[in-house]
Amino acid sequence: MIYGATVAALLVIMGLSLVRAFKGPTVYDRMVAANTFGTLTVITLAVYGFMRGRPEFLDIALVYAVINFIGTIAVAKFVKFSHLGHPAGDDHGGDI
Amino acid sequence: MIHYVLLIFMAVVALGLARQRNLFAVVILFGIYSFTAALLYVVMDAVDVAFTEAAVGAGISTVLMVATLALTSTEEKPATWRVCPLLVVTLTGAVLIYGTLDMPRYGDPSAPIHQHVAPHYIEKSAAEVGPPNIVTSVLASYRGYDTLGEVIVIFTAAAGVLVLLGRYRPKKRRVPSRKDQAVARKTTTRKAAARKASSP
Amino acid sequence: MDLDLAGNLVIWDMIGWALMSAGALFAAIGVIGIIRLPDVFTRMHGAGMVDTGGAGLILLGLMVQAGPTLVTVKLILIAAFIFFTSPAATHAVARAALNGGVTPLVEKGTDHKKTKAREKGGDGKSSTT
Amino acid sequence: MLRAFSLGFVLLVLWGLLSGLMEPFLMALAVASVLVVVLISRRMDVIDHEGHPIQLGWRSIFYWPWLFWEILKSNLLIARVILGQPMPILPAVIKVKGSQKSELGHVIYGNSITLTPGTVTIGLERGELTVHALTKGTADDLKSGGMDRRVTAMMGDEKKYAAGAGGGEP
Repeated sequence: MIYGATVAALLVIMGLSLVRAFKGPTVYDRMVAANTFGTLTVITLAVYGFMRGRPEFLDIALVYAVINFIGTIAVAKFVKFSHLGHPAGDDHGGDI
Repeated sequence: MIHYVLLIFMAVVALGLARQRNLFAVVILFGIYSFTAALLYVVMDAVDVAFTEAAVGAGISTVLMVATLALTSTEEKPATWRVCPLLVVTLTGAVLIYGTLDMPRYGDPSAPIHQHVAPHYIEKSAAEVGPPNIVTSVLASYRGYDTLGEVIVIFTAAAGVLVLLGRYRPKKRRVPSRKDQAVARKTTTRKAAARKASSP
Repeated sequence: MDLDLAGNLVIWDMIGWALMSAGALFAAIGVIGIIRLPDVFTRMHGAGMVDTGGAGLILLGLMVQAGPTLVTVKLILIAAFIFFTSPAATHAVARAALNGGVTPLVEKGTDHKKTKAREKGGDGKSSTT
Repeated sequence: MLRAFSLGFVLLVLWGLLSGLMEPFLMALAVASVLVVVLISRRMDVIDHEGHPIQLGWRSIFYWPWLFWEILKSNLLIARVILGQPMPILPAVIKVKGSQKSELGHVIYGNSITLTPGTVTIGLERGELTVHALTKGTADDLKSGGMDRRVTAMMGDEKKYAAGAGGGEP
């Protein structure tokens, strides 16, 4: 019961983080949102495993906790070193 | 219920992907798409597929796509309206949907795929192989070669990650890369200054 | 390795529920922060809330529910991974943003040295290597 | 050598905890893979005071609960800030000096700063951290140096590992 409620809440929160991933405006905003989405996926997996009474889902959550980091680092590293990270939309990098 | 929410997420992310012009943003959204896909696999009880999706979809494919982007440009060319690609995509989609019409219901025990070798695995795997988990014995013994291939894929992913995250000792730092950085920094500074001058 | 979901003391269930609700609340507020806050660097604070308060409390709640089993150990490992990787990922994004020419939005009138230096110098990249 | 043994032990315990099966065949596989990993790590030269910091020992155990408490407190603070109408934020970029001797100490300090919401480390160069603070309160809190002292105390005697001239940004 509580697990179901938590999973539902987490799904709503994931949907909210998608808003930032779409709105941008810079690539970095999307990266922050994607990283958050990954963390939320990990937690959702863990809670979902409890909800179904199948704790082996935790192994996947474990793999995801590692992979999420790798993806963010990869993007950040290449953005940093190849200097390709221009603001996606307008020129005002930080404004909404 | 959770299926539908995740499917809606995937559809929304896919639409956002199609509309996005900046290719770095596309890579990042692909990461989100892959996360959602793996979550959906777990919800549909395909735990091992979710594992592979986690390692390959979110990890190595992000790295590969970003590495490709480093070689090309980050901005997609302005879209031109073409009928042919739209036709191809629509047709493929229609064929795929038509293909699903013949499939048995999800989780149907009388489906053909559950009649062939599955009963044998369920009855004999404990005696023939050993582990208490049937999926484990299928993956590690009955389909050993397949799993070997998968493990090689994941090993490649790990190797790529190690190359990416390799530790730089100060003494091993390459000189040209520093120079490149200095040059690039100068240009970005100039760009920032120009941007500042142009904006009111 | 079975989950002790029922038959436990009710008080522990209550504690677990409270922790999980609090974690979900923190995660929600963090994401609201990511949406509301004005620029990349401030949004990172919201993301930090999801990674620490949200994830930490929910995993703690699950640990309380699972009791002293192997499941708890795995939960601790997940929490440890998130706690070790989250700052590194945040730092990587911040460095990438600085290198990409995004300057942190700073309120006028803050009396910090760095602010004045940037207003004089015209760019926020004096700290990059 | 001590570090290699300690790493092997940790890996073996991790294997046991993740698998939960204690059959002789599987344990033999565990020992074999742990040996291979430790040998490769030795060859790669990653088992040092940074890769496997056992010299921190029990002091780090006392540091964690304090850090968790700090994280919880600042979470509540930032939650109130985010829900404020309008948001009472005063973003600022400040520079603080870490009093730790080694690079590892600086990194631990920087990561602790990032883990507490309200402050994010955006630069680290030769012991000087560039920190983005969300509100004036968090900035002042950081400048008072409580966390710096805690981290330095946890690091203990780290002269052996003091940062060389080539240190700085990884």
